[in-house]
Amino acid sequence: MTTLHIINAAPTQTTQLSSCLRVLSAGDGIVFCGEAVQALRAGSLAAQQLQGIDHSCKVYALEEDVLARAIDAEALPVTLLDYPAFVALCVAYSRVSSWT
Amino acid sequence: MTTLHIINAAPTQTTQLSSCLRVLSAGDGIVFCGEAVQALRAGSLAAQQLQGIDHSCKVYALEEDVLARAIDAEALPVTLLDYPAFVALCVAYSRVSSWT
Amino acid sequence: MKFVINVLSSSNAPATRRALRFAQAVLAAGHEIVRVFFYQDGVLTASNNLVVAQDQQDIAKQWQAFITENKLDAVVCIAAALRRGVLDQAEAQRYQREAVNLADGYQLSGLGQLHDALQQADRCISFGGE
Amino acid sequence: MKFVINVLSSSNAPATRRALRFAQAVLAAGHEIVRVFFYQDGVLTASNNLVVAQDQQDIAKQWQAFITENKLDAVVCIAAALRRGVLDQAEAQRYQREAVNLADGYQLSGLGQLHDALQQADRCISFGGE
Amino acid sequence: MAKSVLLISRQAPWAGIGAAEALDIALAAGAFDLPLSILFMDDGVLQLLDQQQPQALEQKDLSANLQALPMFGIEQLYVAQHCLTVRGLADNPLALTAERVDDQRIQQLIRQHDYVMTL
Amino acid sequence: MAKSVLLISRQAPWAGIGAAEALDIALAAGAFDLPLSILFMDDGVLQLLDQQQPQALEQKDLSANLQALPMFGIEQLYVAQHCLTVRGLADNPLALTAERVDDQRIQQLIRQHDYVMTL
Repeated sequence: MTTLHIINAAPTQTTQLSSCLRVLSAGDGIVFCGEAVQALRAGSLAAQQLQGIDHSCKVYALEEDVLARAIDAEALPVTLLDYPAFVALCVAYSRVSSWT
Repeated sequence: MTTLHIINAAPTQTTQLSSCLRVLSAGDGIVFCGEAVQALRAGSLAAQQLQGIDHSCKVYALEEDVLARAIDAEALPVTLLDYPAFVALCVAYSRVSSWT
Repeated sequence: MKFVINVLSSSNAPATRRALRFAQAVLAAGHEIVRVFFYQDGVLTASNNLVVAQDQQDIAKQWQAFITENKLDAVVCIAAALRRGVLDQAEAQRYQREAVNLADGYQLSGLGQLHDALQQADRCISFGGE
Repeated sequence: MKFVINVLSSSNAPATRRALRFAQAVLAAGHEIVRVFFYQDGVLTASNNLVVAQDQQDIAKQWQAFITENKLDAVVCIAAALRRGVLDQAEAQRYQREAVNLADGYQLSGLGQLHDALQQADRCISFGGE
Repeated sequence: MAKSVLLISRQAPWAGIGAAEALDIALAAGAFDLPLSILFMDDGVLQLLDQQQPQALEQKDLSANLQALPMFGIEQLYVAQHCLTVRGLADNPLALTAERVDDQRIQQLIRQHDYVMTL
Repeated sequence: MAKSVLLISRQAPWAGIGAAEALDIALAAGAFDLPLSILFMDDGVLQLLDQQQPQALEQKDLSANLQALPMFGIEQLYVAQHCLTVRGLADNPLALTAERVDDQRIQQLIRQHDYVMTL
């Protein structure tokens, strides 16, 4: 009964990411898309928040958003998604929570 | 040649307030309106940011926004404004910077 | 699997393009879309008056084409649409406005349609913000 | 003193009501409003299709009345309006849309009108966000 | 059995119509007798503050809609205690009876519902 | 003498049309030969990053508009170094020639212009 969390706000609007991280259960996943992918930029303040994440939780990012913003996602253990993979993930988890 | 800064975003969207505070010159003023007045709530994390403000800078708040949100503004040295006073302030300072 | 797609942003927000690409991938994978529900600023996506510069993607037009081609059930929340100025023939008449600007393929209806869709579906994905 | 008022949010945002109450106080204090400029989502305030619930303030209607009664120069940025679906007669015709939804009292024009107003004025106050 | 929704309301009450539109989703669920719980989180916790005066902003009072929730059968109301605390409201009385919940309880709530909708 | 504008651009480049609409204000000033400076601040500093690929999002490349600024006579371009630093971009090359400025210089810039417009 795991949940896939989707976040899309810039990490500078901090409550979306930090609230999501607080209520993450073991086995949940997070998809970063839109401006939220800025949190994956190595050396950013936001990237530090992500270090403490439970190891049972997987982190994903929408590839197009990472490419558009010239982010080197290799610095973090992040799986890049295209839309078919994004849809498959939504099926794989029991529910989806969009932190719009 | 002082500037009147207007901020209206919730302090949880932190960059508006913190950026404004970084670039405040001596003698400038800040008007809190809309959700930004939440920063005036005693005991909030945002209210602590305001403690360090230069003493030559005056802090104002739109009275209607303070009333609507049940904030006890007495905890801080804040001058409450109605709209005529708000207009007069815009005249008194040399320019107005709205951090929309 | 059965999906509900919830669009909460205007056509100018990247989230609304993301919602469309996601919805296209849902159908391409053989899943079903029970309903697309437009709420909050999402109702602006259903305006027929949007004019997009030639060198830019017309996401509202693409949404409309996607809905029409796949005969999707596309419901625009009527209360949210009224306050944002998106009216069909009946509402324009009721409130005495001349401009009917709800695009073809969309229906104005209530929030009950969202809940009804949720009861039929397995997953609901919302796209809002930027 | 001469003011320019810049409205950047839709009529549903508190900022747009704040802009109106501020503008009213500007005139009440004997100052002049050179121009009210509607940009970004502010152009949605100039839609004639907005329908507000009876128990709520109709800020768009109040803006229109304020502009008309005081014969203010109210300019809506044409590029911002096109992408948000607010069209006057000429633009609706140019882009073959049936719905003319720019309210009376507003004119569509370019960003040059903002700069022109700034050159004439002493203060510019923007109201955007929430 | 009807599928259940956890509605997470994150918008401040007087920052536009977002909070009211989130509540409308709850009221609609109640009208159709569908199971829906509300969790007030982030700036959404401000909706529950006592002594607010929206008439100062010429706004419709959201608290009427909030008070209507139980009449519509929406009785599972939760508020994130952490979000109250960081806003200096840890011990403030609430205008509405809502269970104060910690992060672990929120994790449980999410798992107990079929859908999560955040507005 | 014409009145001058300091345009503070705070929006990220691919987070909607905000950044493009801010730039349009600058381009219009240039077209009318009016003095305007731009300060990129907060998420706005991301507009200046090199190697971005907006075509991945099927978006129009904002950098064309940025490159057009000098041609329109808009040559006073500044970027807040602090905002680059907190985003992990302190030493990154910029796609456009802009002067990196600290808080004190920003205070000066604000005082040197007749108007400040923030978008």
